[in-house]
Amino acid sequence: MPFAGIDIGSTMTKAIIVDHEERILASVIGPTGAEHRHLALKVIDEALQKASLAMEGLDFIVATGYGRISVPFADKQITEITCHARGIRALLPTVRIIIDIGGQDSKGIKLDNEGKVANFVMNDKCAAGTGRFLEVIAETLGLKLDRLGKISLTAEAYVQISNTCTVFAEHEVTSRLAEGASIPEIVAGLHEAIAGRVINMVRHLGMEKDVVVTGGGAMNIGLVRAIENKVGFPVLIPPEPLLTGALGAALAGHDFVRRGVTPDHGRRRERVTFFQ
Amino acid sequence: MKDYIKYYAGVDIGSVSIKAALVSNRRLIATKLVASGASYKDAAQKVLYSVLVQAGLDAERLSGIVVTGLGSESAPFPARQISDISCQAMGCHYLFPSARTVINIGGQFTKVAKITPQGRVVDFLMSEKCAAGSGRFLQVIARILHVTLENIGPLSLQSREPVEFSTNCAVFAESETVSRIAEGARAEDILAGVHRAMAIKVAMLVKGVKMEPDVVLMGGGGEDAGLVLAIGEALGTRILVPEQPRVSTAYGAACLAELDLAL
Amino acid sequence: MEQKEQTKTTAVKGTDMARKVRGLVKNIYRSAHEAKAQGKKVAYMMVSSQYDEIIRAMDVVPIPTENYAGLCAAKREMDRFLLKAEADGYSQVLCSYARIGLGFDSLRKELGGIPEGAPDGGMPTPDMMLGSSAVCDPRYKWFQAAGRYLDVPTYSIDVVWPPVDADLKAVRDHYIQYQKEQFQGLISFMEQQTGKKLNKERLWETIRLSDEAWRLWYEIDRMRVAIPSPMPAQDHFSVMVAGYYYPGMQEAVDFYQSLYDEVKYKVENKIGVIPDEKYRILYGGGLPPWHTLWIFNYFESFGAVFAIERQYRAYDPVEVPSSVKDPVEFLAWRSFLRATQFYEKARANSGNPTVERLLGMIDRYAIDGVVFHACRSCRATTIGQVHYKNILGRYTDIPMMQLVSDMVDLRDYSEAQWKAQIGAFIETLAGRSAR
Amino acid sequence: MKPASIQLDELYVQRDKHAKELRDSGKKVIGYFCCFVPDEIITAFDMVPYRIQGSQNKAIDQADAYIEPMACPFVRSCFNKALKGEYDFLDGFVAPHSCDTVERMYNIWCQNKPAPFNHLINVPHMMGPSSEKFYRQELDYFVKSLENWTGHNLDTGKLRDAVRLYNERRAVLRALYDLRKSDPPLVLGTEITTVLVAGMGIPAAKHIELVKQFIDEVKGRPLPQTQKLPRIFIWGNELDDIAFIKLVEECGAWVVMDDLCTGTRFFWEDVPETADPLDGIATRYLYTHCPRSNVPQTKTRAGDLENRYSYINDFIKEWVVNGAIFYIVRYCDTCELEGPDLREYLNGMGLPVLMIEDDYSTSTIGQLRTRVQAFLEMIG
Ligand SMILES: Nc1ncnc2c1ncn2[C@@H]1O[C@H](COP(=O)(O)OP(=O)(O)O)[C@@H](O)[C@H]1O
Ligand SMILES: Nc1ncnc2c1ncn2[C@@H]1O[C@H](COP(=O)(O)OP(=O)(O)O)[C@@H](O)[C@H]1O
Ligand code: SF4
Ligand code: SF4
Ligand code: SF4
Repeated sequence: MPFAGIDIGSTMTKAIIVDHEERILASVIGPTGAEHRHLALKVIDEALQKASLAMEGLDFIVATGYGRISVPFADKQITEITCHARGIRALLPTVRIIIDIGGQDSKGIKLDNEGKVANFVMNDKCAAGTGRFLEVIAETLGLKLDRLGKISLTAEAYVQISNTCTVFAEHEVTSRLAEGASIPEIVAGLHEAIAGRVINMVRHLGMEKDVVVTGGGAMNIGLVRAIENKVGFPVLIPPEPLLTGALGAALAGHDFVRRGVTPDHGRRRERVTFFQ
Repeated sequence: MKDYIKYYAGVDIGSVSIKAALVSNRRLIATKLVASGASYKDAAQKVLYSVLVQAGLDAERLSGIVVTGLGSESAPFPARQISDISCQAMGCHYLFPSARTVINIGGQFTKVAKITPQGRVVDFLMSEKCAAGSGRFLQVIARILHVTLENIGPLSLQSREPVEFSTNCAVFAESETVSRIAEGARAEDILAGVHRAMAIKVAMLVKGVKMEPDVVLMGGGGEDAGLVLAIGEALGTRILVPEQPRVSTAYGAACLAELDLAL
Repeated sequence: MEQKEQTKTTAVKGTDMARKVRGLVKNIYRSAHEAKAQGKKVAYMMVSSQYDEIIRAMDVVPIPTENYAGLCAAKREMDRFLLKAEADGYSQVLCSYARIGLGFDSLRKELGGIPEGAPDGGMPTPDMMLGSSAVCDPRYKWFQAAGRYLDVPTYSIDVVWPPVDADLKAVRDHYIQYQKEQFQGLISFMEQQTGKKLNKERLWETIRLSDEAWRLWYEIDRMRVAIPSPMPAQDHFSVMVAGYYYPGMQEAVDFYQSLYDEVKYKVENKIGVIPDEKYRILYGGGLPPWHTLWIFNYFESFGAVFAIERQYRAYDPVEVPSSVKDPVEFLAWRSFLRATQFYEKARANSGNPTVERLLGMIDRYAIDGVVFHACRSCRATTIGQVHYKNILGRYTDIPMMQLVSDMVDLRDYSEAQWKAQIGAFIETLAGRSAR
Repeated sequence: MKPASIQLDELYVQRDKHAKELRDSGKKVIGYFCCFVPDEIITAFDMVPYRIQGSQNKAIDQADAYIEPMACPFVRSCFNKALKGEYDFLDGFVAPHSCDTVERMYNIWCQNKPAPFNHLINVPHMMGPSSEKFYRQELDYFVKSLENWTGHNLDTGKLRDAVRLYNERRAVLRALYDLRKSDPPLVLGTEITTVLVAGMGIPAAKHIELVKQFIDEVKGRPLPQTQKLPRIFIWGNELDDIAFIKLVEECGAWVVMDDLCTGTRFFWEDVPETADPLDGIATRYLYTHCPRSNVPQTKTRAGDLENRYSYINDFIKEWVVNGAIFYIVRYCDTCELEGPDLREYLNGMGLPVLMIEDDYSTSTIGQLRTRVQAFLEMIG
C-alpha cells in the first residue's frame, strides 16, 4: 500500500512515496517552475519510476505547499503546516517546536504532546527572514547559495543589516561592502538578521525543547548556528530537511486511508487527459 | 584644434547599474553601462575609463566630472557630487526642452521631479521605503516567471486580461505572483498586472508634484515598454522616453559638470 | 559573535543649555527610583496631557513612558524591547513608543527586575498608570494593555478639543465642563491612591510655575527669529524636556531663564549655530528621528539650519478669564484656549489651524524650506502632513519635503534614501536662491 | 418581485444605487463614518443615513496625494472613492471622532471634497456619567447644526418613531443571527455580511422588510447536509467585503458569529426608550463595544478582562464557537492594542485564536489561505 506526498513550494517541488510501514520508497527534489502542473507530474512520475510503481498503484496522494491547489491528481490538499508537523512527528518525536524556513515564507509550529499542531505563526508578507532573501543577496554578492553557510562560519564579527526589506537590505549590503566590511562578516550579518526575525516570530509560541529546523533554510549551517545562538541551545536537523513537508503529506495520506477516507479517483483521471 | 574642445563626464552610481556619459558642449560623445556588482569603486572606475577610451581621450583631458546616484559617496576619483534628482532634471531638460515633469524609475527608487523651463527642480518626491514601484521589483517578478528583463515589456504588451494586484509591497506581490501562477495565470497577464500596479504607485507620486506636461520617463524603467504604456494610461498623458533611458541621469550629470552651476 | 560598532546617532547641539538636558533626563528616572525607595508614589503618565500640574501638586513622581522610548532610541537600545513586544503579539506597525513601553514592562516582569543595561537605570514599577486621550489614541489604550504585565490601578481621562469648524461659543461651555469633570475624576482617583487630599493652593503654585516656564520658553522661541539662528531645532528637541517633564517645578523656570540668557547673548552678538548660514528650515512636524538625530548636522553641513519647529512646541500663552477662581477649572479653560488659539485665524484664511501656525512661522522666521518627518508608526503626528503641504503650497512656493522613517524603529529608516532626498532638497533651495 | 436574497445581493454589489434613487426623488442623503453617528437623528430629519464604506477590491490610486499611506487603509479607501466622485451624491458628511485617523480625515475631506453639510461629533473615549453628559451635549450640537442647515426643528415625536424603527431593525437582525445558532447554521457568514452591508445605504424600513423576507426564504430552504465543520467567531474592525469570510467558509468552516464594526457592533444593543429620546440614544451609542472606547478599570486583571469581554463570552457560548479569527485592518492602533488582550481572554477560555492583520484589500486575501486552512486543520 504506497502513499505519495507532493510538496509544491515556491522554490522547490518535492515528492515522496512511502509504503504502508512508512518506509521511504522514493524521493525527488526539483525546482519549482512557472508551470506547476507539468512539474508536479514530472516530479511524481520520476518518483514513481524510482519506486517502480504506476500512478494507479498509489493508495492516496496528498498535495501540500504553495502550489497545492493546482495539483489535479491529488486526492487531498493539506497545508504545509500540518504536513511538516506530521513529518517531524514521524522523524523526531521529541520535537515541540518546528522552525520551517522555506523559499517564500518561514513558519513556527508548536506541537502538543501527541505531536499535533497546537499553534503556529507565519511571517507576515515580507520576504525578509526567508530563503528568497538569502538567494537574492547571494546573487548580489556573486556567491553560490550552498556556500553561504560555511563562509559565514569563518567570520569573527558580523555587520548589522537593519533593513527588513529584501530590496533595501540588498543596498545596505553593497554599502557595507563599500565601507570595507568583509563578505563573511556580511553573510554572518544576514544570517543574524534572518535568525533574529524568525526567532522573534517563533517566540510568540513560547520556546520549548526540542526544536527542529527544517525546510531549505536548514541546509544552511551558518543560519542554523545563528538560530542556535538566539535560542540558547542546540537544535535538531532532520536528515533531509527539504523533504519534511512531502513526507508529512505522504503520511497524512496514510492517516486518511486508516480513517477510511477514500481517494478521489475522479480527479485522478483528469491526469490522463492532461498528459497528452 | 581638437585640443581646445572641452570634455565633461558624468558618472551615475546606481544600485543596479553604473553608468557614465561623456559630453562636450552638451553633445553626447560616449556612454557606458555596467552592472553594479559587489564593488562600486571598481565599476565606477571602469565605466569612466571606458567612455574615455571610446573617445580616445586621456583622463587629463577631462575638464570636469560630476558623480551622482546612491553610491556617489564611494566614487574612487575626485569629482563633484550632485544629487541624482538634479542630474535627471538637467539631463531631461537638454534631451526634451519641453519637459516639465520627469520620472526616473531606477533599481531601488522611483523619483519624480517637476522642473522649470531652465531644467531646475522645483519640487520632487521619492517613492517610499518600500520596493514596490521600483525596478528591482520587476526583476524579482521576472525571475520567478523565468522571463528575461528584455522580454518583460514585449510580453506584457501581449496581455489581454491583466491580473489585478492591489497590494503595495514588492515582496508581498512576489508571493502573490507565486500564488497566481499556482492558480494558472499566464505570465503576460501577471506582468501586465504588475505593470499596472506599479503604474498606479508611480502615478501617485507624479500627482503628488502636480504633474505638468510634457512628461519624460527615464531610468531602467524606460526600457520597459509595458511599464511605459501602463504609466501613460494611469496618467492619461503621453510619455516621452529618451533613446538611452538608463544613461540619461549620467548625461545630466555631465551637463551639470559642464555648466558648473552654483548648486 | 560580536556585532561590529555602530554609526553615530546623536546630534551636535548648538547651545550650552541643550547639552545640560541630559542631566535633566537622567534625573527623571533617578528621582523615580528614589521616590520608590522612600515609599512615595510614582506614576506612569503621558506627557502633555494637560493634567501634569495635578500630578506634581499631588506629590506623585511621574514616569513619562514615551520619553523613555525616545531615550532608548537615542541610545540605540530599543531593539530588544520592540522585539519583545512584537513577540507578545503587538503589531509591527503599532506606535513604536507603545511597543517599547510594553516590551520593557514585559521584560521587567519576565526577569523579575529591571532589564540589565536598560538606559538610565530603567523605569521602576509604577504605583499607578495615568493615561489620557490627548494627542493620540495609543495614549489611552497603552496602559490598559500594560495591565497584562502590571497589576496596578490605572485611570485615563479624556482631553477633548473641538473641531476647527465648530461654533466655539456654542460648544465652549460643555467642552470646558467635561474637561473639568475629567480632571476631577482623576483627582479623586489619585486622592484614593495616595490617601491625600489635593491642596488647591499647591495646585495654583504648580500652575504658576509651569506657566512661568512656558512663558520664558515662548520668549526664547520669539528670539529665534534672529539671523543667524541662535538655537536649532535639535536643541529644541532637548530643551523641551524641561517644559514637558518638569511642569510645575522651579527647575524648569531656572532652566529656561538660563537658556533665555544664553540665546539672548547669542542673538546680540550674532553668534549662529553654524558659521555660514545659507538656508533656514522649518521642521514642519512629526516626531523627531530619535534614532538618527545627527541628520540635523548633516543638513548643517550644507549650510541649512533648522531655525524653528512645530513639533513639541509650547503653546502660545493664553488668557484665562480672571473670573475663573478654581485651579481645576483654570486647567480646563487653559486646555480649551490652547487648543483653539489658531481657529479664528484659520477660519479667516486657510481653514486649517496647523497651516496657519506654519504660515506664521515661515513668515516670521524667514524660512526657505519646510521639512516634515513622517513616522510610520505614529499616526497622530504624521497624518495630515501631506495635507498641510498641499494647502501651504497655495500660499507659498518655498520647497517642502517629507522624509519617512519612524521616531524610534530603525527598521523603517533608510539612510541612503534620506541622503539622496536631502541632497536634492538642498539643490532645490540653491536653485531658488540662484534665480 | 425578486426574492429578497437577490435584491440584497444587488444592493450589496451596488451599495449606492438605492440611496441615489432616493436622492433623485428629492431626499437628502447624509453619509457618515463608523458606529457612533446615530441613524435615528438623521432619520428623524426625514433624511437618509448612509454609512460610508470603501472598496476592498479596488486599489487606492488617488488618495496618497492627500493622506499618508500609513493611515488606516479603510479610511483611505473611502476617501479615494470620494476623490473619484463616487460620494458626490451625499448631501452631508458626518464623522465621529472615532479614532485619530477619522478625525484627521474629517479635515482633509472637508477641505478637498466638502459636502453641502459637514459635521464632526466628538465622541468621548472614556465611559462614565460625565462622558455620557458630554456626548449628549455633542448630539445636541449636532441636532442644532442640522436644524440650522435644514431650516427645520427636530420633531421629538419623529425621533421617538425613529428609535422604535431602528430597534425593530435591530430585533430583525438579531432574529437573523439566531438562525446561525443551529448546527449546521441556516445562514452562511457570507450571506450575513451581504445582508448587513446591503442595509447600510438604505432606509431602515426598507431593510427591515427585506431582512424579514430573507428570513422566510432561509427557513424555506432545504437544510444543508455536510459533515461537522468548525464554527468560527470573527473579531475585528471593518470587513465590508465578503471575500475574507468566503475564504474562511471555503476552507471548511462555518462563520457563525462576529464582533465587527460591520457586524454586531453597529446594531446589537437597543436604544432604551427614554422620556427625552436623545438621552437613550446617547447612552446606547456611547457604550458601543469598540476598541476605541475605554472601559474603566476594575480591581483585578481577570476582572478587567471579564468586564471588557463578557459579552463576547456570551456570543461564544450561545453560538457554540470552536475558534476565533481576528481580522484587523492594519494601522488601527486601538485594535492592535486590544487584540492581544482579547486573545489572552479567549485563550483563557480554551478557545484557539488566529490573529490576522491585513490591508483592507481583497487582493491580499488569497495570501491568507494557508494560514486560515492550517488554523482549521489545527482545530478540526
Ligand atoms: N544547499 C543549500 N544551502 C543553503 N540554502 C539552501 C540550499 N538549498 C536550498 N536552500 C534554501 O532553501 C530554500 C527553498 O526551501 P524550501 O523549503 O524548498 O522552500 P519552498 O517550500 O518555499 O520551496 C531556497 O530559497 C534556498 O534559500
Ligand atoms: N531591458 C529592460 N527591460 C525592462 N526593464 C529593464 C531593462 N533594463 C533594465 N530594466 C529595469 O531597470 C532597472 C535598473 O535601472 P537603473 O536605472 O539601471 O537603476 P539604478 O540607477 O538604480 O542602478 C532594473 O531593476 C530593471 O527593472
Ligand atoms: S519593505 Fe519590502 S519586504 Fe517590506 S513591505 Fe515593503 S516591499 Fe515588502
Ligand atoms: S501615536 Fe504618536 S503621539 Fe501617540 S503615543 Fe504614539 S508616538 Fe505618541
Ligand atoms: S479601522 Fe481603526 S483606524 Fe480605521 S477608522 Fe476604524 S477605528 Fe479608525
